[in-house]
Amino acid sequence: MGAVNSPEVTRTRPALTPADLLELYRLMALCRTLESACAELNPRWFPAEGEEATIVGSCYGLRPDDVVAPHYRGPFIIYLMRGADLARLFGQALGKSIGYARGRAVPFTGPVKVGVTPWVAGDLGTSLSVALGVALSFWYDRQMRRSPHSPPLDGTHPADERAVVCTFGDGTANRGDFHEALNMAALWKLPIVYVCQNNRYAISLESRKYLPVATVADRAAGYGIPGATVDGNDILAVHDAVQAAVARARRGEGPSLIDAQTYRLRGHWAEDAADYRPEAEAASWRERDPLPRFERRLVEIGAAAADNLVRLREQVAAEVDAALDRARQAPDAGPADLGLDEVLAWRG
Amino acid sequence: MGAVNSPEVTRTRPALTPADLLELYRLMALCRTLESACAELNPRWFPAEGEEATIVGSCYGLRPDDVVAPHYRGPFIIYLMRGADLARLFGQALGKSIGYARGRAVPFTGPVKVGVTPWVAGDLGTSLSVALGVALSFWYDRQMRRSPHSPPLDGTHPADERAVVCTFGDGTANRGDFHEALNMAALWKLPIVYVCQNNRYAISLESRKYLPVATVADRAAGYGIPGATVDGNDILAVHDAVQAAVARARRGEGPSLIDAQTYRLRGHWAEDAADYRPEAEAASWRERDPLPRFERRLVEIGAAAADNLVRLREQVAAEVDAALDRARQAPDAGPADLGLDEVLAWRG
Amino acid sequence: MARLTYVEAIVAAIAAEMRRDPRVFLLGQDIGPLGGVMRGARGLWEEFGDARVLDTPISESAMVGAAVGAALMGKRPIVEISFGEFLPLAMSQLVLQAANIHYMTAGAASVPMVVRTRIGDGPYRGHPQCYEAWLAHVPGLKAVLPATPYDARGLMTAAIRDPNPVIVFEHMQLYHLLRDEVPDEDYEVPIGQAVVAREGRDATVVATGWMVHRALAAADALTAEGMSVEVVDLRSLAPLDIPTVVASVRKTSRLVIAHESWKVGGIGAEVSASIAEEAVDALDAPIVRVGAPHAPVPSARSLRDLFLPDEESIRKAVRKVAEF
Amino acid sequence: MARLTYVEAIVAAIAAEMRRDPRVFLLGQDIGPLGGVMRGARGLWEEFGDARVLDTPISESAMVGAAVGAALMGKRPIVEISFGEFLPLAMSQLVLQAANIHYMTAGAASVPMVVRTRIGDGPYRGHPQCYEAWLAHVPGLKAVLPATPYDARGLMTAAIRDPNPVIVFEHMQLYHLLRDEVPDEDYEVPIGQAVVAREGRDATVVATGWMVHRALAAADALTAEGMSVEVVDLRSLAPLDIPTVVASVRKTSRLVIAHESWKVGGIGAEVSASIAEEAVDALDAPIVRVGAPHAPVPSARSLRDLFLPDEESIRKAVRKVAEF
Ligand SMILES: Cc1ncc(C[n+]2csc(CCOP(=O)(O)OP(=O)(O)O)c2C)c(N)n1
Ligand SMILES: Cc1ncc(C[n+]2csc(CCOP(=O)(O)OP(=O)(O)O)c2C)c(N)n1
Ligand SMILES: [Mg+2]
Ligand SMILES: [Mg+2]
Repeated sequence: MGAVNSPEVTRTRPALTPADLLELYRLMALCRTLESACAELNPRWFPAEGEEATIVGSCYGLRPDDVVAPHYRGPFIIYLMRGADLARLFGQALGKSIGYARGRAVPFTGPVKVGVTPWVAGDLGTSLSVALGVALSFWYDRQMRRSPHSPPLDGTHPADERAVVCTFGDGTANRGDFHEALNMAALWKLPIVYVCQNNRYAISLESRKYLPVATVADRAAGYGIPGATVDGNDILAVHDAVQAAVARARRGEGPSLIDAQTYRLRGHWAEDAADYRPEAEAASWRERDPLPRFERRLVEIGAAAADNLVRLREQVAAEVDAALDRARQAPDAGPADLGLDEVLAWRG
Repeated sequence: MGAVNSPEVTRTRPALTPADLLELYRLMALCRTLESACAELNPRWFPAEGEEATIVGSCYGLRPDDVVAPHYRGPFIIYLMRGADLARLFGQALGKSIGYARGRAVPFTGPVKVGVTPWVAGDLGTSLSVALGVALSFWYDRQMRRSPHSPPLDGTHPADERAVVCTFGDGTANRGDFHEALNMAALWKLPIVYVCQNNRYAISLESRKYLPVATVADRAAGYGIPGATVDGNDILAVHDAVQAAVARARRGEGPSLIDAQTYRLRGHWAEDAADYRPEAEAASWRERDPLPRFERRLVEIGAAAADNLVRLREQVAAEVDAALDRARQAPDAGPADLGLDEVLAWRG
Repeated sequence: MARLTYVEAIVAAIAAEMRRDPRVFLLGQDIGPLGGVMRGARGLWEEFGDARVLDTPISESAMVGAAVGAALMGKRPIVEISFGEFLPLAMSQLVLQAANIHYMTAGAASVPMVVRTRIGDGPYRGHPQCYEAWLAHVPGLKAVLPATPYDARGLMTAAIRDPNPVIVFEHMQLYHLLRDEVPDEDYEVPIGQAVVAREGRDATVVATGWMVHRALAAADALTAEGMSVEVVDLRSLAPLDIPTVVASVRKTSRLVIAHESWKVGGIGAEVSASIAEEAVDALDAPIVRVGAPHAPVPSARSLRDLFLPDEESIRKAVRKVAEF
Repeated sequence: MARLTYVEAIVAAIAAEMRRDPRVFLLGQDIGPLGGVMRGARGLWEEFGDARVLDTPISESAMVGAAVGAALMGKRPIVEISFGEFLPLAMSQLVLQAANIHYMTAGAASVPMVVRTRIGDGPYRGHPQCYEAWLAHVPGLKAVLPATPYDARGLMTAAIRDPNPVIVFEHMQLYHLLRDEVPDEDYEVPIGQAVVAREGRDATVVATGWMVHRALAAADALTAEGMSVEVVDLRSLAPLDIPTVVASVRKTSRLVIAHESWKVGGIGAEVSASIAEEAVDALDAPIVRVGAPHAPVPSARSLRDLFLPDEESIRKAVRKVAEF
């Protein structure tokens, strides 16, 4: 099946097939549904509704051996895209024994075995440096293979092309680690794409209170790397921009910085009414809701019929319900999960 | 006495008189002489030879109520320009009782009472945030005067126009505090000028190993503030750029970032032979030595006769010798200086 | 007198000092129109406006550094680090800058600033790890951890008026939990003075923050077992009020120390070591410390409850020293 | 066997592990062509090249964060923070990231990394403040502080092979001071094991780093006064080897603890408190701690010498416990 023939879609690389487009839609719908489920399960959940295009678009199309260092808001869909089990994620949000962290870590952590970095504490910004280290590790593998004692680098060896996508918030872009990490990534031309999931708020603060520039991408020039600003509610635009940057990273040409401009449709946490912001602003962004928008687009370009999409949404709802059931029935994390003797790793 | 009539000099604002030019020369000569004296006194001194134009040019022409947060390399001339006593500074470098810190702080600290921030530990980068706080304090005074309970702001009240000059190294520009501080300064339009004393090295590392851009000023755009790159060995260019930025700060228009490109003529510390860098590079920079260069300029434009300058240098040498004598004769810091009960301030 | 919660008492202290002293201002995240994390700055922005209640970016190091700079210029900044878990991000500014300046300038400069931060378990369970024992190790800093609304107001007032950097640890579990009579007029609780929260004869429990309440509950319960337990609330972590602890131990001859943070290397170690040095002769039993086990603080409520020291842990420890 | 200095022994350990294990690489400032601060990486760049010996910008937080990320991917990074005084800049990466990951991922991930850093007084007097006691408070980290070239090599080797984040504190005073017989072949000194550096009957001095040498000198001097002093070198700060201290105290009944960093809240507090809890019955005297007074560490040599604990401070403390 070839790429869908629309100017916007053909810009994407690698080309997206109609199946990809449907899958993107399904993932966005799943993200929406699971985020509101989590917000109901846990009143302190940090819901990502409205940011699905940025989140899904950034991480779609990666290789299984790539690594994602996700922002704390909305990482569950990323864990799922990388191979996690939904019931175990809900279990995590609920502090159940089946959660990947067995109740130990913050609710929004996931399984590290599927190529994501773990969320263990909430110190925003440090993840940008940890992600840097993952990219450094990929770079290192490449250098090692280049060394006289290793087989010559043929450019096709998969280890030569692993890449990292690190997403982070617009508020987080002001932590010192942003600067230190981007600088080192630039210096060493590390294979990493930094994507700002720019939802215009940090808790109650509007971004003009902490960002003196219109786009975080303006900071790329300070490191001599490409910067791009994209409509973060247009999943194809996001996917296109990130994939171009990933391709660049795979080619060994270094990091990129992308500002994906989106909006947090709900409050900072589930129970936050977000009454600190003008209703008109929220309303205008609800009109740009990435889900119905992509839906319209899919129908327009003939990639899907409307009832197709209804069916997909129903599937997603059923999947979420089933997983929720499993998670709810699972026992709370208990004495066996506490693991006071599992703080230090043992030498294997 | 009017400004000297040279296109380069008339560009400076406020205009420099011939007396200013001679004073600039004297200060550069004094900086050179005292730096090599310190390097002889203390083998771990970090000598600033070669960087005099940047250091003196950045801090000349400030008001007594402005504050300078100096880089750790070469701050003594700044302390002197702000009103310090040279013998006490040498005493500081030698760990003598007459040192401003009475032997407690690092050798390169100075008197805080003359409008400089203190060097107490060597954690590079934190000084950029401390300087930010000084500028915030100036901004705050201005806001308070604007409040309904205070006399109306008339734009002439001196407190409205105080400014901060913060100098720092090119290596230091990669610490997280650089990012956090510049961002906040930009957001709040604080009256501060950040000057990178860019000597192309951080200890043994050449700047291309830690700076992926040609000039630190490229980072200004990421905060929406003006950035400028100047020839850091041309004292008039430095002075001009910094004064323009200071004027802007006084007008309440916010911070600026200036990269003054210069060169560390000696090693990182006095005993460092700096054999990690190509001799040709050092030689080419010795040709651009800011002192003889300014000397030639002064003679060229008729601001001084050559023997005038010789006399000035002799005066400087005598001043340094006298201060050295006093410092050497002073007792080492002793039990009375230890001050174990002076760690906490007492409520006055 | 008004009946205030712990957080209301803290906010009242800040508001009163801001009215009294125009040099006092606040830096922090979401302290403006939102009214602060967990209502920790409620009403301050409305009363004092943008210039004195500054919402900051997420830049903990520069926030604390900025407070140092402003304090150097004679201001009295209060910088809020939303949670104690983020203090490590600003540690260099705190321990190499704020703490050193007065001594290192031979007294020429001082740094009158307050760092307020939330610690401990709390209703939302977020950001439970804290490193308050670190601060007690560093000369040049003061640190307090009130356990009651009364002390919260009095210690915050004292902290703002202090010419040194003072860290005020605010316990999240106590934030909205209890109400206390708090005087309307200003008062200070002196920094560096512990208080005997409950008198007793048979054993002393020295506690901090939330554990003071658990110690008091344990003491009440132990009366049923015929034990008379004295509870000392440390209130200040730096400087520590060792004389008050010594006096209590000289009376009871038995010492338990209870805090919520990790036992190993916690503030209890310093208290215990001070007694082992100054009053070992008064002891009739080992000194028993109660604190968190040596593991990261788990997130799930069910694990958190298993993990944290509770009333029963304190009762057990008291029984152990009593029966020795 | 070769006679190596302390720093040569450390570099030898790193070089041997880099030869053995291609996953090991170094991040740090000036570790490349310069050969490291105080020759701390001499010869490594020449042997292993740019890819394995990476000169970094002045970015301590990201350096440590990068090591965490690389370790997550199975590498064995050694990140060098030039001086322990700068650890506070990377503290969040250390205590909230590196330390927590293994536990918080329920064992799915681990972080085998080494942070090496220079501490203590030294020939150049620079950057004397260190916060090693902080690290012992934090679960999930290990920390060592060798006192001899032999231990330096063995502990560094053990640190590199350890699957956890290990902080290796390297004492600047010892760097070039003494030479020791150090085996040519690999060996490990197990992390978490103290050693009796000198046997004695009348009192135990537990010491770390440079103070081990001062304690040994003090012990020698005290023989003239008829005292037989045992010296225990802690070697590891986390985990602490309390059983070895208990055994020694059960033999001598008298305990002095000496370290260079501040006495208040230092590692000595934890050692003392552990003994006050586990072996108070064995004590015939108070536990006396010797450490720096509670003030920032002064810079001038003349003040530094007045400030730091010395052989005489240790002798005095031993006399005090002996005469009690
Ligand atoms: C270092 C740090 N400071 C403060 C916080 C408290 N905090 C939690 S979420 C948040 C806002 C983050 O904003 P942004 O990065 O834009 O992410 P968003 O919530 O908008 O997705 C803040 C300040 C934190 N978790 N970490
Ligand atoms: C945070 C921190 N990291 C490392 C050091 C060690 N150090 C001292 S001077 C120096 C180089 C600084 O380079 P730069 O900022 O360019 O200043 P220069 O020495 O060139 O004047 C370094 C890395 C330090 N003092 N502080
Ligand atoms: Mg945001
Ligand atoms: Mg430099």
